[in-house]
Formats: sequence, structure tokens, C-alpha cells
Amino acid sequence: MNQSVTLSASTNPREVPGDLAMWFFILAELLVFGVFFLAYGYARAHDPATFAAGQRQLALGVPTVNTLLLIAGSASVAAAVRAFALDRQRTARRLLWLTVALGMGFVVLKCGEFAGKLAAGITLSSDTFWMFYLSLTFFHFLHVILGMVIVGAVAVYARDGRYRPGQLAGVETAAAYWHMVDLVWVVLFALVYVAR
Amino acid sequence: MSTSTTAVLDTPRGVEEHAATRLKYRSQAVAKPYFIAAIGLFFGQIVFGLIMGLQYVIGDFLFPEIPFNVARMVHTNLLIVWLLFGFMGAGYYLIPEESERELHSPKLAIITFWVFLVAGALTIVGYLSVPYATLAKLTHNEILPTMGREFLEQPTITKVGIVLVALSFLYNLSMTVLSGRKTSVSLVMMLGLWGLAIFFLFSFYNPTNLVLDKYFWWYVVHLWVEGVWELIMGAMLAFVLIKVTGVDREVVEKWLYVIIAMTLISGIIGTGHHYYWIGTPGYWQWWGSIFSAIEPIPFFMMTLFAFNMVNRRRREHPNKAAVLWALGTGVMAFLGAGVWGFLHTLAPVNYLTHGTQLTAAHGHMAFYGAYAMVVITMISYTMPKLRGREANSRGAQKLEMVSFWLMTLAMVAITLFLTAAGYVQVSLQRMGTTPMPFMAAQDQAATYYWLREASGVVFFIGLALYIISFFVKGKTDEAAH
Amino acid sequence: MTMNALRDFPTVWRVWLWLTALTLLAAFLADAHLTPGHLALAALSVAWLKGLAIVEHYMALRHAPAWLRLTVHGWLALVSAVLIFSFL
Amino acid sequence: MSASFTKSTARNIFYGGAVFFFLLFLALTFDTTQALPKRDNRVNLTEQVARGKNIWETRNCIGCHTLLGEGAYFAPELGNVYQRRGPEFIKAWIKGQPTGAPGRRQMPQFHLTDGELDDLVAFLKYSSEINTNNWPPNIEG
Repeated sequence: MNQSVTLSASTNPREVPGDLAMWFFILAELLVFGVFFLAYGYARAHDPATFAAGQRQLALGVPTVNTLLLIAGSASVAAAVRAFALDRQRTARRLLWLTVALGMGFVVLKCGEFAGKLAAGITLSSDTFWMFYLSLTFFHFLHVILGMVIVGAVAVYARDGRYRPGQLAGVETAAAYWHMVDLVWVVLFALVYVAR
Repeated sequence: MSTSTTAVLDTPRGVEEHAATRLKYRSQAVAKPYFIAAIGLFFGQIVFGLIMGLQYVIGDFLFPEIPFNVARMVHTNLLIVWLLFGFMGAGYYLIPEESERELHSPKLAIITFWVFLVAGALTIVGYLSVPYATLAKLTHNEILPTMGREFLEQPTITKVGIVLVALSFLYNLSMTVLSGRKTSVSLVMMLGLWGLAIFFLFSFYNPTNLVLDKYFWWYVVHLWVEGVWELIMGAMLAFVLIKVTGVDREVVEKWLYVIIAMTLISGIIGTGHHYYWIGTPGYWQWWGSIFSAIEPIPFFMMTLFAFNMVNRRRREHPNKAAVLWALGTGVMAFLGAGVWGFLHTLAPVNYLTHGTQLTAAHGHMAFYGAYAMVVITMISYTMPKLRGREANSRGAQKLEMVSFWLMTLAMVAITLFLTAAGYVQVSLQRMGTTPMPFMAAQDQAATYYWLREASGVVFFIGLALYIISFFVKGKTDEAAH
Repeated sequence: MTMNALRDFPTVWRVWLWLTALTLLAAFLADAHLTPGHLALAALSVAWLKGLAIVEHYMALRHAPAWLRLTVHGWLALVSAVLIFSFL
Repeated sequence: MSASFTKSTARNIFYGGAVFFFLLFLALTFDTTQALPKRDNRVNLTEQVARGKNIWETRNCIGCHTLLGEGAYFAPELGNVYQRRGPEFIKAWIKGQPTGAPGRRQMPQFHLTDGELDDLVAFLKYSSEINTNNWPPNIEG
């Protein structure tokens, strides 16, 4: 299977961005989140009142800002890949660190949101809505942290100039993971915070 | 090779010399007694399986000499112990070859073997000769009560022994790996074996609180069979595939990493499928269902992996039987662990099927397909080498392949009949407005239990032929080289 | 990649603006007193649009082999569509 | 040319993924232990129940029966036997074993004292009051 993939990639202008191994991971993560989202849809359809009651207690300001932070992070890491492709090393590294910083902003705001819920006595066992809310947001929260670690690691590695035009696999791999985290959040934001 | 190693090899001198030419490292020979013990205990496991199968339909068979609970304890404990012997044998064979050096201490490996065998045998004799409560008293279970929980029935002192054996084994292998070449296969194998030892420590935690007891009991059982054991299985399969197909190690190893990554991504939280009805919070029904729904994927990948590597082989290995076992492992692990696991893993289904014959059906095919078969794959590949030849004679291989089909098809039949019995049980006892009492429902499934027992006899015949195949003489088919 | 990257640089920021605008639109919709079903339809449709841009431009799957591009778009389409359906 | 599939990335994803999901599992374990006091009937964990659990274990009851659905599948579920049969029936049943009915499944005689029988029943009562999310589906277990 892999041989055909690598072969076709080398003879075909279409190529997998970054490392194929990361894409297996990304697809697995998308599958988990996808099933989780569908489970949410199923549970909500069977008990809309509980979900509506829970959603009414969610403020929209912080998650909207968080969405903007993640999207900006995605833009920044995408720009970093292009900067490396142009061999603009300093700019590229700064853009990577900007992504990490934006992720940190997300984490801080999210912690505030979690603290509020915790103070209100909300736990995974409160009801089905809060179970999904906490499960999905916390699970995603951990992914943001992992994304920051991956992008941060690439930013550190980048100091020796290893990512150059034609040598972009490592940074593309990290960027792909971050974009996945962003993609999942976009759906999560619409589903948990907005849709009712 | 140390003198003590030579002593237990028990092979004619000529063969012994020949063996040295087949083995890359002489100390790999310590694997041989482990594999022989594994097969012997496997035989015992099946004998007790047949006894239990008969007790399902002739309830008072061998009562009160061997009550069902004793037979089951022997059946399951022999399974675990023979698989552990298999893993250890595999470790002793595989690690020196991967590390490109002799084993740190062959002598320690042989001592460990005898300690483990004697401790295991004494425990089984204890199960069979005295009432379990007496065994608990004799072994001072009251000091640290750990007995009487499913699969962890061993007296506490035996559990301590298992830990010591595991430590000696891990010390021996770790020292070998540390001073030699570090390959992905050996690292994954070591990670799996260390994980096995570490999670076994939870067997010493037995709180009075039944929910906590059950919760952490699964830290041993689930994180073994759907976690670290799969690393061991993956490493063993990868090792054999590299050897018999000649496919580039890099290719095999990167797929190994991808597959076991999927295994742990799905399998660790997948533990949640055991936390639906034992007093744990309701959210486990969601978490467990979601993650265990993707647990079949790594098994499917492993099947594709095995077939892909064999299809891309760069050599025709003369040991056809080993290749067959390797492919069989891929398929049967997917069917048993993947498909039959998925069948009842979603919480709404499991609500009805939890604790029925469906669980038994899944358990049988998964253990056989994933773990019994991977150990036999390893034995099939290594045993000829340990006995001084690249592969067995054509006749011996033919018989081994017949035994493969008999055992495998018999296990498929056992699984199907237990599934049918489970279906009868669920529909009569769990569903409807006037559910049947347990024993009344069991009586309705009697036909399927008889068929299961018949399939068990076929399995036993297959196993007997497998053992006989070791004694079939004849020349290796040199043309196949 | 290199040639594509050269062309793509300004695109990154245009896509960013587009995603930001859509996010603010979604937040605005939440307070726009739509009937519940319509709100879900609108929010998840907006999410789908955002997802399309992320997959195509940021993940750069535009340049990827069809199997990967289709898989990820298929995921997004399936999840969005089924969720929208669950609200109707 | 940036398309690649390297062993080192595959390895990093394996290690990273394993650590990530194990930490998540520990977090869920922590939450579970926090939530258990409301569910696991620990207020009724008396000395007698502890003795009963020890009898349950040292007679290897799990080798035939299931308890909350776990164990062997040879004999009835006992997680709800307290409700199904009541304490007196349970004690009389255990005392009366084996039935000796030809061809029927047999349960050994364990020679338990009246005190031990009471302990065992206390354990089964405690077990039956654990919040199991309404499992089993009906009284037959």
C-alpha cells in the first residue's frame, strides 16, 4: 500500500503534504472526532431539551475569540511553511512561534472557561449535554496542547536551518496536524456553542 | 553456550553442532525449552477446555472431582501461562538476533525457565488437588488477599513469583538490547514486555470496594490484551515477516509503528467498553463505544500488512508453514478481536449481551487468533532453526498445515456455535416481557453446546497433529531454497 | 511545493480574512433570533464552508492525491450533513 | 519534493499518541474515582461485607457465576440475586448443594457456617445496590 503511495507521489505532481505517517494519525483523529460528533447529534436529537438548556448557559464571547485564535494560528503556520519554501528562515520561525503563542491564548481562555464550569459544579456526570460539552472540549483542548508541542518542536528544530526549499516535510507535517486541530474546532464550535 | 544451556537442549550431538550453524547466536537456543513448555501447557489447556465443554451439557461430568470453576481456572490460567512462555521464548530468540549479540545471561534464562515452570505446575496442582479455599489458606492469602478474581486466581505467592520471573526475564533482555543494536522490532517488543510486567502489578490491588476492584482489574486484563500484548504481537509478527519475506526492514518497521500507534490510540480509551455496567459513571458508555468502535482498524491494518509483506516477498522461504501461520494470525486476529469484538462493543448492544456466551465466543476467537496463533507463528519459524535446519521436511510441514486448518476452522466453528448459543441466551433471558431464568435458557442452547464440544474435539485432533508434526522425519525440500 | 508556495503566499491571508469573517458571521447568527432549526443549519453550513477553506488551502490538500483529498472532504461533508440532518 | 513516509515520524507518532491517550485515560480514571462515591454504594461497605467478599473470592465463585456480568457464564448472574431470590433462599440454596440431580450442572458444597453465609449475603446485598446504569435488563440477570 505505502509503496504505491510513495511511488505515485514521486511520479505525480500531486503529493501528500508532510509525512504520510502523520496523515494516518490525522485520519484516525478525524475518525474519533467524527464519531464523537455524530454521537452528539444522535444524543441531542433524542433529548433536545437537555441540550438546549445546557447550551443556554454557554457564553459565546470566549469561544468566538478562541476560534479566531486557532484560525490565526492556522494562517500563521501555513504562512510559515511558505516562508520556509522561500527560505525566509527568520520570518518562518517567528510565524511558528506566533502559532504557539496563539495556541497559548486559546489554552488560557479555555482554562478560564473550564474553571467557570468547575466552579458551577458541572462535571462529566451532570447530564448528557455537559458530558458531551466537557468530553469534546477537553479532548480537543488536549489536542491544542499537543499541536503546540509539535509546532514548538519544529520551531526549535528549525534553528539549524533544516527546513529549506525542497526540505519541507517536517514543517508540513506539523502544520497538517495544527490544521486538523483547527478543522475539528470549527465544527465543534458550530455544533456545541452555536447550533440549536 | 554455557554448560547449563547445553544440558537442557537435550538434542543429539550432531544436531547440536548443526544447530549452531543455523542460529545466528548460540544463546538463542534457550528459547527452545520455553516453546516446548508452551506447547505442553497448550495441550493441557485444550484438555480442560474439552472437560468444561462437556460439563456445559452433562452438568455432573467429573463432579465433584473437577468442578467447573476449577476446570475453568486451569483452562484460563494455562492459556495465560503458555502464552507467557511463548512470549518469553520469542523474546529470548528475537532479542539476541535483533541486538546482534549473545544473550546477556543464558544461564539466568534457564534458571528462570525452571522457576516459572515449577511455580506454574505447583499452582495448577494446587488448583486440582485441594479445594480453592484450602489453597488460599495454605498460601496465606489473608496477608495480601489477591485470589479469587477472574484470570487472577493464582495464589499471591505465585503472583510474586510471576513478577520475579518477569523481572529476571526483562533484566536479561534489557541488558542485551542496551549493549547491542537497537531496532524498532526489539524496542517495540521490549516496550510491550515491560508494559506487561508493569500492568500486572495492578493484580496486587484488591480493594473491598467492588467497583474499584473491577475498575483496576481491567488495568491488568484490558491493558494487557488490547494494549501491551498487541505490541508484543506486532513485534513478533514483524520479526517473522522480515525473516520469511525478505522485505526491507525499514518498510516493515514503519508499518509496525503505524499499526501499534492505531492500536493504542483506540485501545487505551477503549478500556471504557468494560466500564458500562460495573458501577462506573455513565459517560463511559459514550467514551467506550466511540473508541472501541475504531478498535477493529488496527487489526484490519495488521491483516493488510501481513498479506502485503508476503505478496511483496523477495525470497521464497522454505518454511511455508510459518508463512501460513503468519497470514492466519492476521486474518484470525481481525475476525476474533476486530469483528467479534465490535459485534457487542457498543453500549446499547452490550446492555443485552454483557456476560453472555457472546463474550465467550469473542474471547475464544480473539485469544486464539491474536495470541495463540502469533506464538505458534514464532514457534513454527524458530523451532526448525532451533533443531538445526532452515525448515522442516515437506511431510512435516504438510502435517503442520493440516493442523493449522483443523485448529483454525474448529475455532471458527466454536465461535459460531457460541455466538448462536449467545443469541439464544440473549433473546430468551434478556429480552421480551417474560424473560426465562438462566438455566432454562441454557437448556434451550444445549444443541449449540454439543456442536461446540464436537468442534472442540476437532480442535484437539488438530493440536495432536500439530504436536505429531514435530516428530515427522524426512528431508527438507532443498528445491524450495 | 516550492512553486506552489510562491504563488500561495498572499492566499494565506485572504483565506484568513475569509475564515475570520465567517466566524464572526456565525457568532452574529447565534444572537440573530433565528428559529432553532435554521440556526443549526446556518451554523453548520458556515462551519462546512470554513472547513472547505482549511482543507483546501491550509492543509494544502488541493495539491494532494485524490484519495486523501476526497477522504478529508468526505469526512467534513458527512459530519456536517448528518449533523444538519439531525437538527431538522 | 516533500512527500515522504519515514520511520522516525511513524515512531514519534506512536510514542506521542501512546502517551497522549494514556494521559487522557488517567484523567478519565481520576474523574471516575471522583464520581464513584455517589455510585458505588460505599456507605454500606461494612466489615461484614468485606468478610463476605473474601468468602466470595476464596471459594472462586467467579469461576462459574458472573457478578455484574463479569466472570464465567456457566451459572447465573449474582449481582442481582439478592433481589431475585432473597437472603433466606440464597443461604438455603448454598447449604443444599450439590443437588445431585443427574446430568444437571452441580455446585460444590462449601461447608460455610451460618456466620459466613450471613457475610456472603451481606456482600451480595451490597453488590446489588451499586448503581450499574440499570444493568441487568431484567431480574433474571
